[in-house]
Amino acid sequence: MKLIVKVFGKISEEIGESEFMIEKSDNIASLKSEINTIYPQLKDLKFAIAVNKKLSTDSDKIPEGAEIALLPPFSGG
Amino acid sequence: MKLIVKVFGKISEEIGESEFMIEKSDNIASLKSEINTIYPQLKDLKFAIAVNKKLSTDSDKIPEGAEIALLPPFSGG
Amino acid sequence: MEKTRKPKNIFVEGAISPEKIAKSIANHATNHEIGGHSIFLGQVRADAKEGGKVTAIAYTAYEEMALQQAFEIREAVFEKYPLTCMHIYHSLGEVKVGEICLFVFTSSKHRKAAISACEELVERIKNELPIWGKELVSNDTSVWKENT
Amino acid sequence: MEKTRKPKNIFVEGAISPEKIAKSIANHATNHEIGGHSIFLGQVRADAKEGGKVTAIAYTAYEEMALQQAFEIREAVFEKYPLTCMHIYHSLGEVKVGEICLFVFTSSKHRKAAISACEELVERIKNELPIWGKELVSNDTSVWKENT
Repeated sequence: MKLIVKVFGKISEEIGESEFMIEKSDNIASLKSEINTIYPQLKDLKFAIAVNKKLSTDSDKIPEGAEIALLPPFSGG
Repeated sequence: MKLIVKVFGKISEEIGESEFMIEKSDNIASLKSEINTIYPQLKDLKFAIAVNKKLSTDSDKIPEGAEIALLPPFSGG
Repeated sequence: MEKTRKPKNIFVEGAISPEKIAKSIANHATNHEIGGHSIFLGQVRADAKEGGKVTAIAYTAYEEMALQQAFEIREAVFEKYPLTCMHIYHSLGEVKVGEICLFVFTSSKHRKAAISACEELVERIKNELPIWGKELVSNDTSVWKENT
Repeated sequence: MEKTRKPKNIFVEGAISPEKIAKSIANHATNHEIGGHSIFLGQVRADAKEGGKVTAIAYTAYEEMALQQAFEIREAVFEKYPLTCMHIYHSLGEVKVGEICLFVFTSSKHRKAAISACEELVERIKNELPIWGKELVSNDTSVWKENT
Protein backbone atom coordinates (compact mmCIF):
# COMPACT_ATOMS: atom_id res chain seq x y z
CA MET A 1 0.00 0.00 0.00
CA LYS A 2 1.54 3.29 -1.12
CA LEU A 3 0.82 6.85 -0.05
CA ILE A 4 1.20 10.09 -1.96
CA VAL A 5 3.42 12.64 -0.24
CA LYS A 6 3.00 16.22 -1.39
CA VAL A 7 5.99 18.49 -0.91
CA PHE A 8 6.23 22.27 -0.84
CA GLY A 9 8.57 25.24 -0.84
CA LYS A 10 12.24 24.53 -0.29
CA ILE A 11 11.67 20.75 -0.04
CA SER A 12 10.02 20.65 -3.43
CA GLU A 13 12.95 22.59 -4.86
CA GLU A 14 15.44 20.30 -3.14
CA ILE A 15 14.06 17.04 -4.53
CA GLY A 16 12.83 18.48 -7.83
CA GLU A 17 9.30 17.11 -7.47
CA SER A 18 5.98 18.38 -6.12
CA GLU A 19 5.03 14.91 -4.84
CA PHE A 20 6.33 11.35 -4.53
CA MET A 21 5.03 7.89 -3.58
CA ILE A 22 6.12 6.09 -0.45
CA GLU A 23 5.32 2.78 1.28
CA LYS A 24 2.73 3.36 4.04
CA SER A 25 4.19 3.52 7.56
CA ASP A 26 2.31 2.95 10.80
CA ASN A 27 3.11 6.29 12.34
CA ILE A 28 4.79 9.59 11.59
CA ALA A 29 8.10 8.68 13.26
CA SER A 30 8.61 5.67 11.00
CA LEU A 31 7.43 7.65 7.95
CA LYS A 32 10.11 10.21 8.71
CA SER A 33 12.94 7.68 8.82
CA GLU A 34 11.62 6.15 5.58
CA ILE A 35 11.72 9.59 3.95
CA ASN A 36 15.26 10.21 5.22
CA THR A 37 16.40 6.96 3.61
CA ILE A 38 14.97 7.88 0.21
CA TYR A 39 15.89 11.57 0.31
CA PRO A 40 18.97 11.98 2.53
CA GLN A 41 19.21 15.61 1.36
CA LEU A 42 16.12 16.41 3.50
CA LYS A 43 17.92 15.45 6.73
CA ASP A 44 19.06 18.99 7.48
CA LEU A 45 15.82 20.68 6.47
CA LYS A 46 13.18 21.65 9.01
CA PHE A 47 9.66 20.56 8.11
CA ALA A 48 6.35 19.63 9.68
CA ILE A 49 4.21 16.75 8.40
CA ALA A 50 0.51 17.12 7.70
CA VAL A 51 -1.79 14.09 7.60
CA ASN A 52 -5.05 14.78 5.83
CA LYS A 53 -4.36 18.53 6.06
CA LYS A 54 -3.75 18.54 9.81
CA LEU A 55 -0.37 18.99 11.49
CA SER A 56 0.83 15.76 13.05
CA THR A 57 3.15 14.65 15.84
CA ASP A 58 5.60 11.74 15.77
CA SER A 59 3.28 9.28 17.50
CA ASP A 60 0.27 9.93 15.21
CA LYS A 61 -0.97 6.84 13.33
CA ILE A 62 -1.31 7.16 9.57
CA PRO A 63 -4.73 6.09 8.24
CA GLU A 64 -5.14 4.11 4.97
CA GLY A 65 -5.09 6.38 1.93
CA ALA A 66 -4.05 9.43 3.96
CA GLU A 67 -2.81 12.53 2.18
CA ILE A 68 0.66 13.30 3.53
CA ALA A 69 2.39 16.65 3.07
CA LEU A 70 5.86 17.89 4.02
CA LEU A 71 5.69 21.54 5.09
CA PRO A 72 8.80 23.71 5.47
CA PRO A 73 8.48 26.69 7.87
CA PHE A 74 5.61 28.91 6.73
CA SER A 75 6.38 32.29 5.25
CA GLY A 76 3.10 33.78 4.11
CA GLY A 77 2.24 37.46 4.46
CA MET B 1 -8.73 94.96 28.65
CA LYS B 2 -11.03 92.45 26.99
CA LEU B 3 -10.34 88.94 25.70
CA ILE B 4 -12.02 87.02 22.92
CA VAL B 5 -13.46 83.69 24.04
CA LYS B 6 -14.11 81.15 21.28
CA VAL B 7 -16.78 78.57 21.97
CA PHE B 8 -17.47 75.23 20.31
CA GLY B 9 -19.88 72.34 20.01
CA LYS B 10 -22.73 72.23 22.49
CA ILE B 11 -21.61 75.46 24.22
CA SER B 12 -21.78 77.39 20.99
CA GLU B 13 -25.25 76.01 20.38
CA GLU B 14 -26.30 76.85 23.95
CA ILE B 15 -25.33 80.52 23.82
CA GLY B 16 -26.05 81.02 20.11
CA GLU B 17 -22.61 82.50 19.35
CA SER B 18 -19.26 81.18 18.17
CA GLU B 19 -17.36 83.68 20.32
CA PHE B 20 -17.85 86.46 22.86
CA MET B 21 -15.83 89.19 24.61
CA ILE B 22 -15.06 89.10 28.31
CA GLU B 23 -13.09 91.25 30.78
CA LYS B 24 -9.60 89.77 31.30
CA SER B 25 -9.21 87.75 34.51
CA ASP B 26 -5.97 86.95 36.29
CA ASN B 27 -6.37 83.21 36.19
CA ILE B 28 -8.62 80.47 34.87
CA ALA B 29 -10.60 80.03 38.10
CA SER B 30 -11.73 83.66 38.11
CA LEU B 31 -12.40 83.57 34.36
CA LYS B 32 -14.72 80.62 34.97
CA SER B 33 -16.79 82.42 37.60
CA GLU B 34 -16.96 85.45 35.31
CA ILE B 35 -18.29 83.24 32.51
CA ASN B 36 -20.83 81.63 34.83
CA THR B 37 -22.17 85.06 35.75
CA ILE B 38 -22.67 86.09 32.12
CA TYR B 39 -23.90 82.71 30.88
CA PRO B 40 -25.58 80.90 33.79
CA GLN B 41 -26.81 78.28 31.28
CA LEU B 42 -23.22 76.97 31.02
CA LYS B 43 -23.11 76.03 34.71
CA ASP B 44 -24.21 72.45 34.12
CA LEU B 45 -22.09 71.88 31.04
CA LYS B 46 -18.74 70.15 31.18
CA PHE B 47 -15.96 71.96 29.36
CA ALA B 48 -12.21 72.46 29.39
CA ILE B 49 -10.59 75.85 28.81
CA ALA B 50 -7.74 76.37 26.38
CA VAL B 51 -5.40 79.35 26.65
CA ASN B 52 -3.49 80.02 23.46
CA LYS B 53 -4.48 76.56 22.17
CA LYS B 54 -3.21 74.68 25.23
CA LEU B 55 -5.42 73.05 27.84
CA SER B 56 -5.29 74.96 31.12
CA THR B 57 -5.84 74.27 34.81
CA ASP B 58 -7.63 76.51 37.33
CA SER B 59 -4.48 78.13 38.67
CA ASP B 60 -3.02 79.04 35.26
CA LYS B 61 -2.44 82.77 34.74
CA ILE B 62 -3.96 84.35 31.66
CA PRO B 63 -1.48 86.35 29.56
CA GLU B 64 -2.42 89.69 27.91
CA GLY B 65 -4.22 89.19 24.59
CA ALA B 66 -4.55 85.43 25.12
CA GLU B 67 -6.89 83.43 22.91
CA ILE B 68 -9.36 81.67 25.18
CA ALA B 69 -11.54 78.74 24.06
CA LEU B 70 -14.26 76.76 25.83
CA LEU B 71 -14.08 73.11 24.80
CA PRO B 72 -16.87 70.62 25.52
CA PRO B 73 -15.85 66.92 25.69
CA PHE B 74 -14.20 65.92 22.42
CA SER B 75 -16.01 63.59 20.07
CA GLY B 76 -13.91 63.27 16.95
CA GLY B 77 -13.46 60.03 15.03
CA MET C 1 20.79 67.74 10.48
CA GLU C 2 17.48 66.91 12.10
CA LYS C 3 14.58 66.68 9.74
CA THR C 4 11.98 69.17 10.96
CA ARG C 5 8.35 68.44 10.26
CA LYS C 6 5.67 71.09 10.13
CA PRO C 7 1.97 70.78 11.07
CA LYS C 8 0.04 69.25 8.15
CA ASN C 9 -3.62 69.78 7.49
CA ILE C 10 -5.59 66.75 8.62
CA PHE C 11 -9.05 68.08 7.75
CA VAL C 12 -11.12 67.00 4.77
CA GLU C 13 -14.44 68.64 3.84
CA GLY C 14 -17.16 65.97 4.07
CA ALA C 15 -16.67 62.20 3.84
CA ILE C 16 -13.36 60.49 3.02
CA SER C 17 -13.80 58.47 -0.17
CA PRO C 18 -12.54 54.90 -0.73
CA GLU C 19 -10.78 56.30 -3.82
CA LYS C 20 -8.76 58.68 -1.65
CA ILE C 21 -7.75 55.72 0.51
CA ALA C 22 -6.78 53.67 -2.56
CA LYS C 23 -4.71 56.55 -3.89
CA SER C 24 -2.95 56.95 -0.56
CA ILE C 25 -2.10 53.21 -0.53
CA ALA C 26 -0.90 53.32 -4.15
CA ASN C 27 1.39 56.26 -3.34
CA HIS C 28 3.43 53.98 -1.09
CA ALA C 29 4.28 51.45 -3.82
CA THR C 30 7.48 53.35 -4.59
CA ASN C 31 8.77 53.01 -1.04
CA HIS C 32 10.52 49.65 -1.08
CA GLU C 33 11.43 49.67 2.61
CA ILE C 34 7.80 49.27 3.67
CA GLY C 35 6.73 45.76 4.71
CA GLY C 36 3.41 46.53 6.39
CA HIS C 37 0.64 49.11 6.46
CA SER C 38 -1.96 49.47 9.19
CA ILE C 39 -5.14 51.42 8.48
CA PHE C 40 -8.02 52.45 10.71
CA LEU C 41 -11.24 53.85 9.27
CA GLY C 42 -14.03 55.38 11.31
CA GLN C 43 -17.47 55.00 9.73
CA VAL C 44 -20.69 56.78 10.77
CA ARG C 45 -23.20 54.42 12.42
CA ALA C 46 -27.00 54.71 12.27
CA ASP C 47 -27.35 54.48 16.05
CA ALA C 48 -30.86 54.50 17.50
CA LYS C 49 -31.69 57.73 19.36
CA GLU C 50 -34.85 58.97 21.05
CA GLY C 51 -37.31 59.56 18.25
CA GLY C 52 -35.24 58.20 15.39
CA LYS C 53 -31.94 57.05 13.98
CA VAL C 54 -28.70 58.89 13.30
CA THR C 55 -28.59 59.88 9.61
CA ALA C 56 -25.32 61.83 9.63
CA ILE C 57 -22.72 63.44 11.88
CA ALA C 58 -21.79 67.10 11.43
CA TYR C 59 -18.19 67.69 12.55
CA THR C 60 -16.73 70.97 13.74
CA ALA C 61 -13.31 71.61 15.25
CA TYR C 62 -11.13 74.21 16.89
CA GLU C 63 -8.98 73.82 13.82
CA GLU C 64 -5.80 75.67 14.77
CA MET C 65 -5.57 73.87 18.11
CA ALA C 66 -6.44 70.50 16.56
CA LEU C 67 -3.68 70.85 13.98
CA GLN C 68 -1.18 71.79 16.64
CA GLN C 69 -2.23 68.85 18.84
CA ALA C 70 -2.16 66.49 15.85
CA PHE C 71 1.36 67.68 15.10
CA GLU C 72 2.50 66.94 18.65
CA ILE C 73 0.86 63.50 18.62
CA ARG C 74 2.48 62.81 15.25
CA GLU C 75 5.94 63.75 16.51
CA ALA C 76 5.53 61.65 19.66
CA VAL C 77 4.40 58.58 17.71
CA PHE C 78 7.22 58.97 15.16
CA GLU C 79 9.60 59.15 18.13
CA LYS C 80 8.17 56.01 19.73
CA TYR C 81 7.89 53.68 16.71
CA PRO C 82 10.18 53.09 13.71
CA LEU C 83 7.69 54.27 11.09
CA THR C 84 8.21 55.06 7.44
CA CYS C 85 5.01 57.05 6.95
CA MET C 86 2.01 58.32 8.89
CA HIS C 87 -1.16 59.95 7.59
CA ILE C 88 -4.18 61.29 9.49
CA TYR C 89 -7.37 62.58 7.89
CA HIS C 90 -10.53 63.67 9.69
CA SER C 91 -13.76 64.97 8.20
CA LEU C 92 -15.30 68.37 8.86
CA GLY C 93 -18.91 69.15 8.00
CA GLU C 94 -21.53 66.54 7.29
CA VAL C 95 -20.74 62.83 6.91
CA LYS C 96 -23.67 60.49 6.24
CA VAL C 97 -24.17 57.04 7.79
CA GLY C 98 -22.01 54.45 6.07
CA GLU C 99 -19.44 57.07 5.06
CA ILE C 100 -15.86 57.34 6.35
CA CYS C 101 -15.02 60.20 8.77
CA LEU C 102 -11.55 59.18 10.00
CA PHE C 103 -8.60 57.66 8.13
CA VAL C 104 -5.39 56.80 10.01
CA PHE C 105 -2.58 55.17 8.03
CA THR C 106 0.83 54.01 9.28
CA SER C 107 3.57 52.18 7.41
CA SER C 108 6.71 50.51 8.64
CA LYS C 109 9.38 48.00 7.71
CA HIS C 110 7.81 45.46 10.05
CA ARG C 111 4.15 44.93 10.87
CA LYS C 112 4.24 45.35 14.64
CA ALA C 113 5.35 48.98 14.63
CA ALA C 114 2.74 49.93 12.03
CA ILE C 115 -0.06 48.15 13.93
CA SER C 116 0.81 49.50 17.39
CA ALA C 117 1.36 53.04 16.12
CA CYS C 118 -1.96 53.07 14.26
CA GLU C 119 -3.86 51.90 17.33
CA GLU C 120 -2.18 54.49 19.54
CA LEU C 121 -2.90 57.26 17.03
CA VAL C 122 -6.60 56.40 16.89
CA GLU C 123 -6.89 56.53 20.69
CA ARG C 124 -5.02 59.81 20.94
CA ILE C 125 -6.99 61.41 18.08
CA LYS C 126 -10.27 60.54 19.78
CA ASN C 127 -9.12 61.71 23.23
CA GLU C 128 -6.98 64.73 22.48
CA LEU C 129 -8.17 66.54 19.36
CA PRO C 130 -10.73 69.34 19.84
CA ILE C 131 -13.26 68.00 17.36
CA TRP C 132 -17.00 67.69 17.95
CA GLY C 133 -19.56 65.52 16.26
CA LYS C 134 -23.23 66.43 16.26
CA GLU C 135 -25.38 63.44 15.44
CA LEU C 136 -28.25 64.42 13.18
CA VAL C 137 -31.34 62.29 13.88
CA SER C 138 -34.06 61.31 11.41
CA ASN C 139 -36.75 63.24 13.32
CA ASP C 140 -34.81 66.50 12.77
CA THR C 141 -33.36 66.62 16.26
CA SER C 142 -29.67 66.34 17.07
CA VAL C 143 -27.43 64.98 19.81
CA TRP C 144 -23.88 66.02 20.65
CA LYS C 145 -21.71 62.93 20.55
CA GLU C 146 -19.37 62.12 23.43
CA ASN C 147 -16.42 59.79 23.12
CA THR C 148 -16.28 57.12 25.81
CA MET D 1 -30.76 28.51 13.68
CA GLU D 2 -27.00 28.91 13.69
CA LYS D 3 -25.54 30.61 10.70
CA THR D 4 -23.04 28.19 9.19
CA ARG D 5 -20.13 29.60 7.29
CA LYS D 6 -18.18 27.71 4.65
CA PRO D 7 -14.51 28.02 3.72
CA LYS D 8 -14.01 30.99 1.39
CA ASN D 9 -11.21 31.31 -1.08
CA ILE D 10 -8.56 33.66 0.26
CA PHE D 11 -6.15 33.40 -2.67
CA VAL D 12 -5.62 36.03 -5.32
CA GLU D 13 -3.41 35.51 -8.36
CA GLY D 14 -0.57 38.06 -8.23
CA ALA D 15 -0.61 41.37 -6.35
CA ILE D 16 -3.65 42.80 -4.56
CA SER D 17 -4.52 46.15 -6.16
CA PRO D 18 -5.40 49.34 -4.24
CA GLU D 19 -8.59 49.39 -6.35
CA LYS D 20 -9.63 46.02 -4.94
CA ILE D 21 -9.09 47.40 -1.43
CA ALA D 22 -11.12 50.54 -2.24
CA LYS D 23 -13.95 48.41 -3.63
CA SER D 24 -13.94 46.24 -0.54
CA ILE D 25 -14.17 49.32 1.70
CA ALA D 26 -16.95 50.83 -0.44
CA ASN D 27 -18.94 47.58 -0.18
CA HIS D 28 -19.33 48.21 3.54
CA ALA D 29 -21.05 51.59 3.16
CA THR D 30 -24.45 49.91 3.20
CA ASN D 31 -23.82 48.31 6.60
CA HIS D 32 -24.92 51.02 9.02
CA GLU D 33 -23.95 49.11 12.17
CA ILE D 34 -20.25 49.41 11.42
CA GLY D 35 -18.35 52.09 13.35
CA GLY D 36 -14.76 51.06 12.64
CA HIS D 37 -12.66 49.16 10.13
CA SER D 38 -9.16 47.88 10.72
CA ILE D 39 -6.98 46.94 7.75
CA PHE D 40 -3.57 45.36 7.51
CA LEU D 41 -1.62 45.28 4.26
CA GLY D 42 1.57 43.32 3.68
CA GLN D 43 3.87 44.87 1.08
CA VAL D 44 6.91 43.26 -0.55
CA ARG D 45 10.19 44.84 0.59
CA ALA D 46 13.38 45.17 -1.45
CA ASP D 47 15.53 43.60 1.28
CA ALA D 48 19.26 43.36 0.67
CA LYS D 49 20.46 39.78 0.08
CA GLU D 50 23.84 38.31 -0.78
CA GLY D 51 24.57 39.47 -4.30
CA GLY D 52 21.59 41.73 -4.78
CA LYS D 53 18.19 42.98 -3.68
CA VAL D 54 14.82 41.28 -3.53
CA THR D 55 12.83 42.19 -6.66
CA ALA D 56 9.73 40.05 -6.03
CA ILE D 57 8.33 37.23 -3.92
CA ALA D 58 6.83 34.14 -5.58
CA TYR D 59 4.15 32.64 -3.32
CA THR D 60 3.01 29.03 -3.30
CA ALA D 61 0.66 27.29 -0.89
CA TYR D 62 -0.79 23.96 0.12
CA GLU D 63 -4.07 25.49 -0.92
CA GLU D 64 -6.63 23.00 0.41
CA MET D 65 -4.99 22.94 3.83
CA ALA D 66 -4.53 26.73 3.89
CA LEU D 67 -8.22 27.29 3.13
CA GLN D 68 -9.25 24.87 5.84
CA GLN D 69 -6.90 26.50 8.38
CA ALA D 70 -8.08 29.96 7.33
CA PHE D 71 -11.65 28.83 7.89
CA GLU D 72 -10.85 27.60 11.40
CA ILE D 73 -8.98 30.82 12.25
CA ARG D 74 -11.91 32.83 10.87
CA GLU D 75 -14.44 30.96 13.00
CA ALA D 76 -12.30 31.30 16.14
CA VAL D 77 -11.83 35.04 15.64
CA PHE D 78 -15.55 35.57 14.93
CA GLU D 79 -16.23 33.68 18.15
CA LYS D 80 -13.81 35.82 20.17
CA TYR D 81 -14.69 39.32 18.92
CA PRO D 82 -18.04 40.96 18.08
CA LEU D 83 -17.26 41.53 14.41
CA THR D 84 -19.57 42.54 11.60
CA CYS D 85 -17.27 41.47 8.76
CA MET D 86 -13.91 39.83 8.14
CA HIS D 87 -11.99 39.46 4.89
CA ILE D 88 -8.65 37.80 4.20
CA TYR D 89 -6.81 37.86 0.87
CA HIS D 90 -3.35 36.46 0.17
CA SER D 91 -1.44 36.49 -3.10
CA LEU D 92 -0.22 33.43 -4.97
CA GLY D 93 2.41 33.65 -7.71
CA GLU D 94 4.69 36.59 -8.22
CA VAL D 95 4.32 39.89 -6.34
CA LYS D 96 6.85 42.62 -7.09
CA VAL D 97 8.49 44.92 -4.53
CA GLY D 98 6.12 47.71 -3.52
CA GLU D 99 3.06 45.60 -4.30
CA ILE D 100 0.54 44.27 -1.78
CA CYS D 101 0.57 40.51 -0.99
CA LEU D 102 -1.72 40.34 2.08
CA PHE D 103 -4.98 42.17 2.83
CA VAL D 104 -6.75 41.58 6.16
CA PHE D 105 -9.91 43.58 6.83
CA THR D 106 -12.13 43.53 9.93
CA SER D 107 -15.18 45.66 10.74
CA SER D 108 -17.10 46.10 13.95
CA LYS D 109 -19.53 48.37 15.74
CA HIS D 110 -16.71 49.67 17.94
CA ARG D 111 -13.09 50.19 17.06
CA LYS D 112 -11.40 48.02 19.67
CA ALA D 113 -12.86 44.72 18.44
CA ALA D 114 -11.95 45.50 14.83
CA ILE D 115 -8.38 46.50 15.75
CA SER D 116 -7.66 43.54 18.06
CA ALA D 117 -9.21 41.02 15.68
CA CYS D 118 -7.21 42.33 12.73
CA GLU D 119 -3.95 42.13 14.64
CA GLU D 120 -4.70 38.59 15.82
CA LEU D 121 -5.63 37.49 12.30
CA VAL D 122 -2.37 38.79 10.86
CA GLU D 123 -0.33 36.89 13.45
CA ARG D 124 -2.27 33.67 12.93
CA ILE D 125 -2.13 33.93 9.13
CA LYS D 126 1.65 34.30 9.24
CA ASN D 127 2.12 31.49 11.75
CA GLU D 128 -0.49 28.94 10.76
CA LEU D 129 -1.17 29.05 7.03
CA PRO D 130 0.91 26.71 4.83
CA ILE D 131 2.10 29.40 2.43
CA TRP D 132 5.68 29.89 1.24
CA GLY D 133 7.39 32.93 -0.17
CA LYS D 134 10.46 32.61 -2.34
CA GLU D 135 12.35 35.87 -2.56
CA LEU D 136 13.65 36.48 -6.06
CA VAL D 137 16.93 38.39 -5.97
CA SER D 138 18.25 40.80 -8.61
CA ASN D 139 21.27 38.55 -9.42
CA ASP D 140 18.88 35.73 -10.47
CA THR D 141 19.26 33.76 -7.28
CA SER D 142 16.46 33.13 -4.79
CA VAL D 143 16.01 32.71 -1.05
CA TRP D 144 13.17 30.94 0.76
CA LYS D 145 11.64 33.40 3.20
CA GLU D 146 11.11 32.40 6.83
CA ASN D 147 8.68 34.18 9.12
CA THR D 148 10.18 35.16 12.46
